[in-house]
Amino acid sequence: NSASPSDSGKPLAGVDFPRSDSDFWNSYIKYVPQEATGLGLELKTTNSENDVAKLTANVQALTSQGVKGVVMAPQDTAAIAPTLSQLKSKNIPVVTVDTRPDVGEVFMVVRADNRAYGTKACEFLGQKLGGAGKVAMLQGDLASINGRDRTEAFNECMKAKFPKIEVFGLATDWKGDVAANKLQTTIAAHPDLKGIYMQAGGVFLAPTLQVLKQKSMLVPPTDAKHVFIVSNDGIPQELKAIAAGEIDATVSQPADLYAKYALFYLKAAIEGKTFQPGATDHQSTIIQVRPGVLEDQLPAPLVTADGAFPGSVKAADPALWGNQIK
Amino acid sequence: MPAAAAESVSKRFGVTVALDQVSMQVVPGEIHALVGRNGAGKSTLVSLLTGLQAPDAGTVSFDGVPAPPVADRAGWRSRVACVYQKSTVIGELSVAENVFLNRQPRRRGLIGWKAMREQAQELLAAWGVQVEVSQPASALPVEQRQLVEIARALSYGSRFIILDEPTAQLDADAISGLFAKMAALKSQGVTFLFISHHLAEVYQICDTVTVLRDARHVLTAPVSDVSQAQLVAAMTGEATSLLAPPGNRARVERSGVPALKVVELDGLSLEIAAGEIVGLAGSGSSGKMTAAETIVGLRKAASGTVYVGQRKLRPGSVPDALSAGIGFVPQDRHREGLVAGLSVAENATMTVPEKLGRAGFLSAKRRDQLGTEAIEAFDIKASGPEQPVADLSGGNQQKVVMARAMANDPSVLVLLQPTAGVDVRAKETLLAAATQAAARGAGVLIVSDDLDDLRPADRVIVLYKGTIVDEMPRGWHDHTLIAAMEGVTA
Amino acid sequence: MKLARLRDLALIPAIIAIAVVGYLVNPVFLNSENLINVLQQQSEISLLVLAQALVLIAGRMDLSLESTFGLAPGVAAWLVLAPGITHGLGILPPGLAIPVTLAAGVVIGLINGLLIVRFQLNGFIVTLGMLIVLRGLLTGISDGKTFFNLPESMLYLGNAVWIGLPASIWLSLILFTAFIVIAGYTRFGRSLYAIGGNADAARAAGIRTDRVLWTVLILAGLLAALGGLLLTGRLASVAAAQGQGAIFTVFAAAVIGGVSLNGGKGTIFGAFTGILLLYLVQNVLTLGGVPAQWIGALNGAIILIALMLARVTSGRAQE
Amino acid sequence: MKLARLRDLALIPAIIAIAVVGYLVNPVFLNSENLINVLQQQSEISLLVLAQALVLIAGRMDLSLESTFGLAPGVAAWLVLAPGITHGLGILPPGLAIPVTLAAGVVIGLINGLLIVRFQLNGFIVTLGMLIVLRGLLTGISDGKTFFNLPESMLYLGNAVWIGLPASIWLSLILFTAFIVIAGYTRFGRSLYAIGGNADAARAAGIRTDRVLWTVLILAGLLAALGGLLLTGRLASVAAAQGQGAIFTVFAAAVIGGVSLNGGKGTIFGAFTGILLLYLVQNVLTLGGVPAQWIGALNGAIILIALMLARVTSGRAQE
Ligand SMILES: Nc1ncnc2c1ncn2[C@@H]1O[C@H](COP(=O)(O)OP(=O)(O)OP(=O)(O)O)[C@@H](O)[C@H]1O
Ligand SMILES: Nc1ncnc2c1ncn2[C@@H]1O[C@H](COP(=O)(O)OP(=O)(O)OP(=O)(O)O)[C@@H](O)[C@H]1O
Ligand SMILES: [Mg+2]
Ligand SMILES: [Mg+2]
Repeated sequence: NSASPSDSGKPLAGVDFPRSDSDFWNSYIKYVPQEATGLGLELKTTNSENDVAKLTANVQALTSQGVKGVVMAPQDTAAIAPTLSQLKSKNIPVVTVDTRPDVGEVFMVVRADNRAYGTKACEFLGQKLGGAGKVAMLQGDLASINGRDRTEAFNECMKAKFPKIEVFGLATDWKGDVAANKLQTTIAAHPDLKGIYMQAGGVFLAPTLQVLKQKSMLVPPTDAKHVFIVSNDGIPQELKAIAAGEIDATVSQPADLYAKYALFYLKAAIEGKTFQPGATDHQSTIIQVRPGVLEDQLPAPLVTADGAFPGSVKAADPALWGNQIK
Repeated sequence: MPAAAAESVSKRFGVTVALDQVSMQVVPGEIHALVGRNGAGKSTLVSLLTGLQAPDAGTVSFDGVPAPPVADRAGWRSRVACVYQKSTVIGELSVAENVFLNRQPRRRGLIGWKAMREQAQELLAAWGVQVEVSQPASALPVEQRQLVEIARALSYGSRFIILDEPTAQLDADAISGLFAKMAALKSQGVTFLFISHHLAEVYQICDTVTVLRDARHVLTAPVSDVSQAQLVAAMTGEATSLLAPPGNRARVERSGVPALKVVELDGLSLEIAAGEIVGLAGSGSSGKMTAAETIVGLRKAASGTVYVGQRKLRPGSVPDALSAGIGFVPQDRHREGLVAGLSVAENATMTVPEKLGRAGFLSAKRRDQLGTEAIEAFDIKASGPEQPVADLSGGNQQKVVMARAMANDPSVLVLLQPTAGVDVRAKETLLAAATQAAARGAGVLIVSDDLDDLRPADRVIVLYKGTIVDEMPRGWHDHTLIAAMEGVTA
Repeated sequence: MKLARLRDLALIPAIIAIAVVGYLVNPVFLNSENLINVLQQQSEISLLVLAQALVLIAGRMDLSLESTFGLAPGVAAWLVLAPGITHGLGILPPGLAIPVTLAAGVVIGLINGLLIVRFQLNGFIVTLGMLIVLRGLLTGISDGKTFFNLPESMLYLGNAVWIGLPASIWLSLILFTAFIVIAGYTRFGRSLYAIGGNADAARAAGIRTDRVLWTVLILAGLLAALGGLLLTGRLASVAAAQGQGAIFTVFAAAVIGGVSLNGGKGTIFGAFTGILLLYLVQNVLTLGGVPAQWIGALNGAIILIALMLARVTSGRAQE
Repeated sequence: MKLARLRDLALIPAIIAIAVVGYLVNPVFLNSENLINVLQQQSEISLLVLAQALVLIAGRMDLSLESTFGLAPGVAAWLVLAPGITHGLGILPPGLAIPVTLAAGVVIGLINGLLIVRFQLNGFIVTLGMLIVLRGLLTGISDGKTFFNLPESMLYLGNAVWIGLPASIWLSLILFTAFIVIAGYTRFGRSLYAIGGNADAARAAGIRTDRVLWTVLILAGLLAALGGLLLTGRLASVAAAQGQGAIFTVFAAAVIGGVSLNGGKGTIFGAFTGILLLYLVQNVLTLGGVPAQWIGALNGAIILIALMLARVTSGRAQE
């Protein structure tokens, strides 16, 4: 374990990307090197393609290259425990992005609350539908924790606050064609569908709109036949679709902030700094989840066309990361 | 007490009745011949007697003891050894391992490869098979593969051995070697059931003969009590004479453009006139098969050219040879002759898609019609043109290959071992087909180890180690031909 | 032939059983709208099944089809879309999108042919390698993102309605019918069976086996590209993962439908019943509102049962 | 035998090439620590490759192995873990976790055997169905969640270090060595080749083909369960997706390593070099810091190149 300093003398940071087949994570992948340059960090990156065994292997490869700290986004929050304890034994600090490990210590968790996404989507749809009607939820893969959090929060919120809304959960494995097929079938069985919650805009946006178009159900919000759609991610296409009145809202997952603050905290950890629970300088709060685990809960705003919905921002807001991509 | 007995066994395959209440007994210490036309049910009876299949009705016993259940392979192995008609050599395994499959010599529980190779080498040497036993069996030519099977079956030490057409792929030398071994074993009290379409062989070594016809038992008698004519009559169910002597064909004029002209093809030159039948003979490894396969384009020659009429063939191209008018029967019907899963009609017409329709389309009706014609012309025993060839008996499969060769009305017909595994009557049919093709003006080249196949030939060219050593006009004597084949010049 | 024809129908009882169960689960199942939906949903992937069936009959397999399904339209989108929000090069006019898609399929088929037929590499592993390479290329050119805002021409086929039915249904039915005829009644089609059954014998019968194999591999690439184009149109986008994992379904459909992995056996009609069955099952499960965590197990169980039904009705061992 | 032995070594040049490239890319590659990491990372899946190689040699295939890899330890965890935070039934004492895992593998093998050998269903499609069913069962019992807080016994093998090397490396090496001997030097092993080469001939030679097939299918399930147990130990958890997609890698490794999909050909040692090569490639790509979106394409390209190298060095057409 030769902890060789990097050639440039800058601290060497390892970043493992969780996957490269979704728009959201690819934006994250693009932000990471930009932010690293800004913070003066040397980078080694790997990609674990949504496979925790590969993540473990990648972390081993990173440590044999002498990284001083690791940023990762384990999509399986339980299986990462042995890797965390290995890193701890080598005194390599860890920042996790997007997910919070079930066991083990990390320096900081940087995430927006996936349960909050589900709840926000539920509240928006519940209000727009006036508390009654049928809603389809395009879920991801059951084995994905983020997807599961969104599903559970959405379902719980519906049950508690809008018991008269009927929810059809459609598992899609994060696949657009599966989503289109199941949505089509659901509409055939329930032509009076009034709302759709898409758990990933990058995957589901175009297929959903296309299915609705085919069924002549894609009408402006002013029309009584309008189907209300809430998406999730905040990619540029969603913002455009909101502006065009095709969908009604999305939850903007802060890809830029994920990259920025993950590296920020990692650098701080390498430099030996520490943090305390409480408000931060970037409209978020750090909470202590359990001893040894702090979590910076980044804001993930609901985005609507006009920003009129309580707590939402306008789709045209230039601060949204989806509006900053060139 | 019979060494082996079948008591009114029956077996059907779908609509085909392969065996219908057949009973037979094999007396200990005798060589018992089982004969019958292609599809009579001989091989089916073998599969019942060796436990590969269970009879639908009836029983099998050995030494008066009922046979073991089908699942008890070891039980069967201890009672009977067999050379099956269909090859049971496993191509990917080494020759040595094929010989000792499932009874490899072991030392401390592990297979002793060296010992096994030595034993196999030794065993095969006794059969004149001098090969590197560590090579995969698929590298051996078909005759040697057959010898491997025979050597293996005889080395089990069984008291009862079944040989299903062991001689179909062998040349004269190997056959006499086999007979010598059988005689020796017989004198030690070993019992044989021997199947062959060469009736001469039956008279040469067998004591008793059983005839099957159309899945039924017809007759069992001491060989000395039945004449060859009676035997043929029992097999065919009609009183007829033996093979018509092929002698009285008109002499062929060898003038004009020859039907086939081979010039210095890897050192071999020959010409066949239109209407002429030429035999090509040679003992093991004389190169006759290789030469014939090169002519038809299955192999590419290093040098030399082949002309069909005026047309020069593209080397190594079967399509070119076929379109020039060559029709041929390949040596190994299983490997190159047939697509087992396809129907009789489809196999028989595979070389002539242009006859079945225009613009690349094929008419199934036309195909089945041609298939039906082939079934009639070659007397193929099949339930219809749509039956998969895999379900036919070996001899009938060979007739399908012949039908395929004749499908394009060839101007040159090249036949490699054309009658291997074919019954007496079918042999007649096949050779008659060749003769008729010649009568229509085709040049015919017959390449065979079976001297009977060469009899219709106008002349026989003898090959020895790749070069022509002799040429004999019709009317040769067996011994002079064999002497020439062995390289002994008169 | 008669036996083969009977075996062709082996899945019909299973399909009827599914239809009855489907109706009991939810009467909507038998609505024409729902049935049209099912036909449309399977139309794109059915072209992959068709392609795979042809390759399998000829005794080979082509795993790379699932990647062609995504890459072919992906390449077209990449070349056609203007750089900007949607990741693209914008070096070709939008009108070329369809030709480029199909050409990509052909090129992939050519590469497969080169490696398999010309260099005699193992087809399974070549196309497995190609599957990974092509999938990787799509991820690479798309940066892992979805291509949106596709030109109209790419959307047309996936969305058009011809005489009351979606165009993709028509295309799928027409192509299947055409290939039922081609496989059964043309020289090319029968040579596929001959090559798959016994390549040596086919060669000895004068069939130009190499040429036929090249043709079928290119054809397969082309069909996969067309299928991808249809899906792209229907979803109005090309996801970086388009087609991922589809090859499992494709093999399952072909094999359930009676096409042998050993070559030379099976029919195009059988393959069609195979994919239809799988999509009917999916549809019934969706309509039945089966809890998400049990869908997988049920789906697999139904496939196994259909298989056993087919075994019982055809009455012979499967290879 | 000699030819076979040469073909066994076909991948060695490719492995050496990778080692050289790896060293040039990043000298860390040849560190013993890194190499041990690679060996450990491949140890669990190498047992799947071993299992698949045995099944392939006997002329069958078992796709369900990847699901057994996850389900077997999953079932054990489910039965052993107390209900509460972790989703479990808690009806068995923790000490039974390992026996239950292995038993689950055996039971799955038995079911495969029943369907394939006894009912003579098509092996590809049976095991494909089983793959889906078993994966679905794991999702079902786990509710799609990960099992953790596993009993010590389940963690031991995946984490123990014996004589300086992780136990899973030892187990993998020992099992491969054992099966190299079994496949090459026992009647059981040779009967696998005979059955894969020509099942009728093997039967005629007195081999109890059915019994051998049962044995190998059960053995494969057992090996897959053991592999799953090792991974479970290393990750201290069973994810609902454990093993998902692994079957591709497993087939690729076996076939690159020279095991034929048509049965009767290939060696256990070859299969080992196959999986080793794939993991070395992965490791080099990781160390090389290849951009995420191009890793897939490069990975596939390297597999194709390795294949061509193997083709050139062995000098014969592949099947
Ligand atoms: N597996 C099978 N399926 C269907 N039909 C079969 C099968 N095996 C044999 N038959 C049929 O049973 C009949 C008897 O075949 P068998 O092989 O026993 O004949 P044979 O006497 O050995 O002929 P040959 O001399 O040509 O070898 C034939 O009509 C054949 O077509
Ligand atoms: N595929 C092959 N590869 C290598 N050598 C071969 C091959 N085929 C034939 N030979 C060799 O070429 C020589 C001639 O073979 P060929 O089969 O033509 O002889 P033959 O006259 O038919 O002999 P036989 O009577 O034994 O069949 C033999 O030494 C044979 O071993
Ligand atoms: Mg026979
Ligand atoms: Mg020969």
